[in-house]
Amino acid sequence: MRMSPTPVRRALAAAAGAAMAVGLFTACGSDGDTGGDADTAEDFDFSCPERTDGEPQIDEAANESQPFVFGTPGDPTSLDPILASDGETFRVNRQVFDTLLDADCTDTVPGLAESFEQNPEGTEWTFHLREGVTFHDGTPLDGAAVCKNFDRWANFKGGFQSPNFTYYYSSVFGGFAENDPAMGIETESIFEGCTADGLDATIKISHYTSSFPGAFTLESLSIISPASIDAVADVTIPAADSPLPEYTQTVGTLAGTGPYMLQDWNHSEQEVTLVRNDNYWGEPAKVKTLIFKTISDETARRQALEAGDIHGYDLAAPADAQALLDGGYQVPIRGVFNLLYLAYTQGHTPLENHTVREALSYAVDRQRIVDSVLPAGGMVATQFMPPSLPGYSDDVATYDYDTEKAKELLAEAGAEDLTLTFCYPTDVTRPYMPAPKDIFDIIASDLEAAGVTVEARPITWVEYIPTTRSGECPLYLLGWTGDFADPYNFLGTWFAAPSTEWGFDNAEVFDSIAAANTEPDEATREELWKTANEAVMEELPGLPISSSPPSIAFAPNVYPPDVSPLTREDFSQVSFTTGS
Amino acid sequence: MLRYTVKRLLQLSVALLGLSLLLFAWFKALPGGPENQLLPENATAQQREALRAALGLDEPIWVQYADFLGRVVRLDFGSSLSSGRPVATELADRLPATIELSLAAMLIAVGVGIPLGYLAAKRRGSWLDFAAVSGSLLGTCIPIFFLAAMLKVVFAQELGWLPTTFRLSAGTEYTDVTGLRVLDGLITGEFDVAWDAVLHLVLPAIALSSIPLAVIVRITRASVLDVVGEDYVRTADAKGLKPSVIRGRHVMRNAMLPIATIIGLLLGSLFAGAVLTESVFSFGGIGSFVYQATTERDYPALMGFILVIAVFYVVINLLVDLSYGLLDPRVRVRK
Amino acid sequence: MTTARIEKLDRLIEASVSAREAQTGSLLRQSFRRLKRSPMAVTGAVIVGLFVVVAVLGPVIAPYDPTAQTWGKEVFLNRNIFPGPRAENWFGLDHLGRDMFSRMIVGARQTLLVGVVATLIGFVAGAVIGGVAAAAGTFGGRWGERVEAVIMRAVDVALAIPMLLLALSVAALLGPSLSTVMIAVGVAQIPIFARLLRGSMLAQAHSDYVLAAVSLGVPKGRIVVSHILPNSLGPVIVQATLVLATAIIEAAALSYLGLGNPDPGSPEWGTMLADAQRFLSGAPQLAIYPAVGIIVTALGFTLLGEAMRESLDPRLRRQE
Amino acid sequence: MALLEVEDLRVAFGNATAVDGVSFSVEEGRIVGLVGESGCGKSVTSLAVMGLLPKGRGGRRAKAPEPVQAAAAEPAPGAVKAAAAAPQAVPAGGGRRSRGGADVSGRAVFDGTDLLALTPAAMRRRRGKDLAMVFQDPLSSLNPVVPIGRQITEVLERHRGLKGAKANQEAASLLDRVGIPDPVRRLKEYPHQLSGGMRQRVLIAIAVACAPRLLIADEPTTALDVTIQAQILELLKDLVEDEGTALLMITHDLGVVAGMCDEVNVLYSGRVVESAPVRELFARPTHPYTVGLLGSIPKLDLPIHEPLTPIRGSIADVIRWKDGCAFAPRCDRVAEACVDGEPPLIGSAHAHRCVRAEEVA
Repeated sequence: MRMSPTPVRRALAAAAGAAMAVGLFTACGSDGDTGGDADTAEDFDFSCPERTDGEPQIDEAANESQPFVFGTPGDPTSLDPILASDGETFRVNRQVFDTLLDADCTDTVPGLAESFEQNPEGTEWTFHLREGVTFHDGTPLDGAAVCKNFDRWANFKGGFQSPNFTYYYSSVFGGFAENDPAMGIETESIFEGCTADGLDATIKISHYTSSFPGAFTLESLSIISPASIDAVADVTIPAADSPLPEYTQTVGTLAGTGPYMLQDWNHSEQEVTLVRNDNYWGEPAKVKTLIFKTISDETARRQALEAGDIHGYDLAAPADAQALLDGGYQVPIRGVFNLLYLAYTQGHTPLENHTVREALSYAVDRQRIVDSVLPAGGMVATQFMPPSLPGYSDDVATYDYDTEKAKELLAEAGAEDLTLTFCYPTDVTRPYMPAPKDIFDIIASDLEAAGVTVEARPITWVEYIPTTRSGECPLYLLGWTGDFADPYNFLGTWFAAPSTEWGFDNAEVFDSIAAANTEPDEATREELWKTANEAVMEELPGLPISSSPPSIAFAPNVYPPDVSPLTREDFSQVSFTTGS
Repeated sequence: MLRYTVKRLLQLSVALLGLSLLLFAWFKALPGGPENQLLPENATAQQREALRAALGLDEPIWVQYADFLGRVVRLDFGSSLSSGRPVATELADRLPATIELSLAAMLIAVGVGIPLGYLAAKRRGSWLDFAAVSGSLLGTCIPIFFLAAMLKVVFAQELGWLPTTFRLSAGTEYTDVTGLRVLDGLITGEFDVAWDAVLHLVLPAIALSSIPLAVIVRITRASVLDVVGEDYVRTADAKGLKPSVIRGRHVMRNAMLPIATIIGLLLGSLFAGAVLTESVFSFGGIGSFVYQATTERDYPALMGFILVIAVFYVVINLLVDLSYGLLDPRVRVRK
Repeated sequence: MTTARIEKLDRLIEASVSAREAQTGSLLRQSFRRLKRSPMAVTGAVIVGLFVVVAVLGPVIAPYDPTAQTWGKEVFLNRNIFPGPRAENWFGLDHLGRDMFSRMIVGARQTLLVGVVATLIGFVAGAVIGGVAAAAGTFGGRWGERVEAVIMRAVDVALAIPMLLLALSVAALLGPSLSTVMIAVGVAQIPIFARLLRGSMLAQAHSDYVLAAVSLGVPKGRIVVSHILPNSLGPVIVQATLVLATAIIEAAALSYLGLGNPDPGSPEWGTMLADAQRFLSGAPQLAIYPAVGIIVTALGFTLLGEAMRESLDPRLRRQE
Repeated sequence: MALLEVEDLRVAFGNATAVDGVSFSVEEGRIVGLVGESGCGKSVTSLAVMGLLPKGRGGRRAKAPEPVQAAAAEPAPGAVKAAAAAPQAVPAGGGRRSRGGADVSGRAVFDGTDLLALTPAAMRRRRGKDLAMVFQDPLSSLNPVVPIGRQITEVLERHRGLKGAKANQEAASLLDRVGIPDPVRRLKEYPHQLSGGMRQRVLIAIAVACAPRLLIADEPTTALDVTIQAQILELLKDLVEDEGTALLMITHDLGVVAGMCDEVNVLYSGRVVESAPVRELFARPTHPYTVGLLGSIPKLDLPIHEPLTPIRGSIADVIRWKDGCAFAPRCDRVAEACVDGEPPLIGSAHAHRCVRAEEVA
C-alpha cells in the first residue's frame, strides 16, 4: 500500500493503510475481537485479543446530536476508491463503500459477497452476493453491478492507467485492456472478463495470482453504483500529471453501499463529513454524523483529543500513549502486520562475510528498541515477516543480544576496526518505524559498543528509497506494511532474486521462495515458506528488528471500534457512551 | 510617480521571471523525485521509472520549463502530485487561511506594537520602556514553534480557554464568501461563526505575531525618538497644541514612514512563520502545504506557490510605494 | 595685551578641561563607554561570554560523554518514563538514556558553531554582493549602474522568498546535516547583509570626505577600499551580532522541520529542542532545557547587538 | 511692571549648566535683544521661557532646585530662595545625565504669572496665543507631511476656535500679511515646495496668528540668504509695530541688534554680562566680552588696513562662574581679581559684570 511519508512532525498520512490480508475464510491469527488496552508491551499477544472493555453504555442522545470527530494524519485524495492507494483515502472510503470480501482481524470474511468459490486452477472466481443490498442512490446490488465495476476498471484509458492513480488495480491485474504506452504499464492484463447471473458475479483471469482472493478486500476495489459509473463514463484523465476529476473531489456523484453516506468534503477546512445510511444492509451505524478532520502534527492531534476538540485519532506517538492512558483515554492496541529491518548490503566489504553479519546481529539490542521506543504491542522480529502469516517459522536461526559474542566474531573475522556507513530517513515516520532517528541512535550505539565505528548518513525520504535500492548504503533501516496475508508480499518482494539493495546471490534462498510461491497446496506451501524463512535467516541478508502496531487513541466517553492490524477500523461500531 | 511605479513593476517582473527559472532548475536539481513519494516502498524500479516518464520528469529541464511557462501563460498551474488537485484550487483553498492568520498577526503586531513603541519612546528610560524593549527582544529570541507549542499547552490544553487546532470547530456550518472566516461571519451575519473563528485565531495569531510585534515596537520606538527630536515637533509644541494633536498629526504621521516600510517587509516574512505556526495549530493554510510540497518534491505545487509569493511580493511592494506616496508628500510630488 | 600669568586661572582652566575630556574622548571610546554603562550591553556581554566559555570548555566540564546511552535501560519513552534530575544526572536523562546536563554543556559548542558559521556565510557573501553593487553603482559609470540595478533587484526578489523556504530548499538540496543547517541559514541571510552594506556604503559615498577625496583625484578603487568600506562596516557588524541570534533560532526551526543536524555524535540545542517536542507532555524538561539555552543565548547576542547599534547610531545618540 | 520679567533663570541638563542665573525684562511694545555666541545659553533661555525644554527627571517640568553646577559652597544670589522654594533637590553630580531632560529654576513672570510655575496644560493654553516663537531653521521647523495651510489653521483652531472655511480664510489672510503671494493656493502646498524665505514667512504667520503679546524670535534670519534676511527683519519689525507686540530677539548678529532692538542683553556662558539700551551699548561697551564682540564685526568707518580683532579662544574655554569670571581665560585684560570669586552684576540702566570695568574703561 502506498503510504504518504510524512514529515516527522506530521506523522504519517497513510499509515493507516496498513495491509490487506487474505486467506480463505479460515486463515490466520486468532478469531475474536481486537482491542483491549494493554498497559505495557509485555505479555502482549501479536494477534487480535478479546476485547475487555465490556458492553458499552450507549448514549443515544449524544449519538444523534453530536458529530463524532476523528483526527486523521492526512487528507484523503479521492472519493473514487479505485483512484487512490493511500490509507487516509481508504479510511474514509471504507465507511462509504464496501468490498466483495472484508477482513476481520487478519482473517478474510464475507463482505458484499456472502461466499465465493474458485475453480481448481484459480482462474474463475464466483462471488455470491448478499440479497437486499441497495446503493445509496437506491439502485439494488446485483452481479451486473459488480461486473460493471470490473469492466470499468479494465477499460480505463489514458491517465486513469497511471500508477499514481490506479496502483493497486494494475498491481493486482497486471494491466488494462489496452495499455497506454505513455503510462508505462508494460505487463499484460490478466483480467478476461466478468459475467453476471442474478446475484452471482464470476471473474475470469488468464492465470492464477497469489493476490486472490485477498485482493478483493482492497479498498481500491470497492464496488460503486452502476448509475454512478454511468454518470462518470465520459470523464477522462488526459495525463499522469493531470488533476483528479472533479467528481472525486466533491460529494454527490458516487454512491456506495456502506454504513455511511458522504455529506460534504470541505477542502479548506480539511474536513470530510459522513452521515449515517439508515438503509444499510448490516448493523446500522450508531453515531449519526461522522467527521474526519486532518491534523497533520502528531502532538497537535493528542492535544486536540485532550482538549475535547476531537474524539479519537490515529497514529498516536509512542511517547503519548502512556500519558493518554494515564489521563483516562483509551489506546486499544492493534495487532501487528509490518516489519522493520536493518539491511546489510553485501558488496560493501566485509558485509559479504557471514561472520561479520552475524557479529553485527548479535550486537543489536532489539529488545530495548521494542521496550522503550516502539508503541505498546510491538515485538522483536525473528524473521522477515510478522507472526500472523502462515509460514512463520519457530526454528529460524536467532541472534540474541550479546555484545561480547559480537566482539569475538568480529575478531574472528578480522574486522575489529570496522567502519560502516549507516543510512536512515529523516523526514518521515512509518507505521513500522515511528521514530527512525531514535532507532538509528540505539542501533548505532550498540554497534559502537561492539567496536564498530558508525558513520551516520541521514537521507530525506524522497531520496531514501532510490539510494538504498541502488546499494549505496552498507547499513540502512527500512520496512514494510503488508498488502496481503501472502508471505510472498514480504519475502518475495525482497529475496526472490538478486538485487542491488541486498547485494547477495544465494540460489538456496531464491529457490526456496520460488518453490513456496508456486506450490498450490496450502499445507505444503506453509511448510515451504517456513523453509524459506529459515534459509533467509541462515543467509542473514539483514537483521529483522521488530513488528509494531501504529497506535490509535479515543476519548474516555467513546466506545471505540474494533481495532484492526490492517487499520481497517469500521466506524459504524463507534458510539458515545454515558458515564466515563 | 506612476511612471516610476510602472518601471519598477516591469523590472520586478523580469526579475521574477528569472527567479522562476532559477527556482525551477533548483527544485528539479533537488535529489529524489515525487515518484518515491507517490509509490510504496515495495514498488519496483520499473514502476518508478514508468511514473517518472509519465510525469514528464525525464525530459530535458528546459523542455520542462518551457512546458511550465506555457501552462502558466494559460493560467494553468498544473496539479499537485500528492493530492491530485489543481494547484490553483489547492492554493485557493489554503491561501485564505494564511492570509487571515497573517492579517490577524499583523493586526496584533500593529495594534499593540505601535502604541507600545510610542509609549516606550515617550517614556524613554522608564520601566515601561525597559519592559517593552526587553520584551520585544525576547520575542525575537523564542523559536516560534516552541512559543506556539507553549501557548497551546498553557492556554488550550491546561487552562482550556481556547481551542487547540483548526480554523473552526469541527462540523461548524458556515457560508464561504471571502475565505476569511471572521470576515465571512460578519458579512453574512453568522456572528457565532465569526466568534468561533476568532477564538481559533487567537493563539496562532499571537504566536505568529511575536516577531513582527517585536520589530514594530522597536522600529516605532526608534522612529518616534527620531521624530520627537525634530524641530517641527517643537514648533507644534510652541503652538500650544494639544498633546493628542501633536502625537497624531506631527509625531506619528512622520514616524509612520519607516514603520510602513517595515510592515510591508514583515508581511512577506510572515509566510515563513506561518509554516511553523500552522503546523503546530493544524491551521490548514499554505504554510503546511508548502512544507509538504518541499519534502515531497511536488514541483507543480511548489512553483504555484512561488508564483503566488511573487504576486504577493509585487502587490506588497506596490502598496508600500503607494503608502509612501500617501504618507509622504515629498515622494508624491517628486516624480 | 597683558601677559601676566595668573596661576589660579591656569589651574581652573586645567580642571575644567580635564573634566570635559572625561566626558568626551574619541567617538569610538565614547561608544565604548556608553556600552559599558548600558545594562543591555552588560547583560548581553555576560551571557555571550558565559556561553562562549561553556562552548569552548564544553567537553572538559561535562561530567559524562554526551552521546553515551549509559542509562539507556532506564528510559521508556513509550511508557512515559523519563528519569528526571538526580544526584548523578543533574538535568536528568534524555529519551535515549543520555546525560542531559552533559548534552547541554557540550551542545553549546555546536550551537555556537552553527551560529557563527551561518553568520559568516551570510556576512561574507552578502558583503561581497552588496559591496560590488555599491562600488559599481557609485564609480562604475553607466554600466556600473546597470550592474548595481540588476544585483539589487535580484537581492530584492531574494528577500521576497520567505527565509525559511529558502533555507528549506537549501536543506533539501544538500540533505540533512549540520553543514546544511549552516549553509541554509547563512544563505538566507545574504540578501539582508547585501542590502545593508550597500546602503551603508552609498551613504558614505555621498559624504563630504569622499566627495573631497574624489575632487582631489584619489583613485576610485582606493577610495572604496580605504575610505568607504571601513566606514560602512559598523552597521554590518552590528547586524552580524543580531544575525547570530537569528541563526541559532532558525537552526532550531530547521531541526523542528526535520532538516536539522541529525548527527548523534554531537548534541546541538536546536536539534535537542526539536526532538523533545515529541515528549512535550511526558517530559517537558527535555524541551525546556534546550529552549532556555537557545532563548537566553539568542537574547544575549541580541542585547549586545542592539546595545551596539544604539551606541553607534548617531540619531539615537543625539537624543541623550 | 514689564510684560516679561525673567529672574535668576537657571537651566541644567544633568550636571551641565546651560543657563546660570539669567535675569532680564521685556517691556510691552519693546524689542529686546539677547546676544551672544552659540552655546552661551540664549536659545535655551528662550525655550525655557516658552516651556519647550524637555522635562527633567521629576517627570514634570522641574522647578528645579539648586543650581546644579554650584552645588558647593557659594550659591549665587537668589538661588537660595529658589532652592528653599523647591526642596526636591536634584542630586547634583550624579554621573548620569538626566535622560535628556532639563532642570529649570528661577522665575519668568509674564503679565503677572510665573510661566515656570504653570502646569503643562496651562502653559499649553498660553503658548501660541499669548506668547509665540519663530524658530531658526524654517525647513526643519515645519512638518514636512502636513500642508502649510493646516499648520496655520491648527493654531487658529486651538486658540481662536476657528474651523473649516473660516480658518482657511484667516490663514490665507495671514499668509497675505506676511507677504506671500497667491496665499489661497499656497495653503495646500507642502513646506518642501516653498523657498526658504517663504517658509520663514509661514513660520512668522503661525507665530502671529493669534496676535501674541510677546514674540520670541530665535535667530530668525540665520538660515536665510542675506537679501532675504533684511526682508524678514523688516516684516518682523512691521508686525511688532502694528500690533504693539513685544519682541525678544535672539541673535548672535550685532548688526541685527543695532537695526532692530531697543535694549540689549549680552550673554556669556549662561549669564548676562552686560545689559543696556542699544545706543548706550554700542557707544560705551563696558564688558571686555562686549568689546570683543563689537571688535570682531567689520565696520565701514574704520580704515581698511585695520585688521578685525576676533576674540581669541573659543566659548569652550571657560571656568565656572563661582570661581571667577567665565570670560577670564579669553580676556586680554585678565587680572588676579577676575578669578577671585564670582563677579557681581554692577549698575542698573547700563549693567555689567566686570570687576575691572573702571580700569578697562
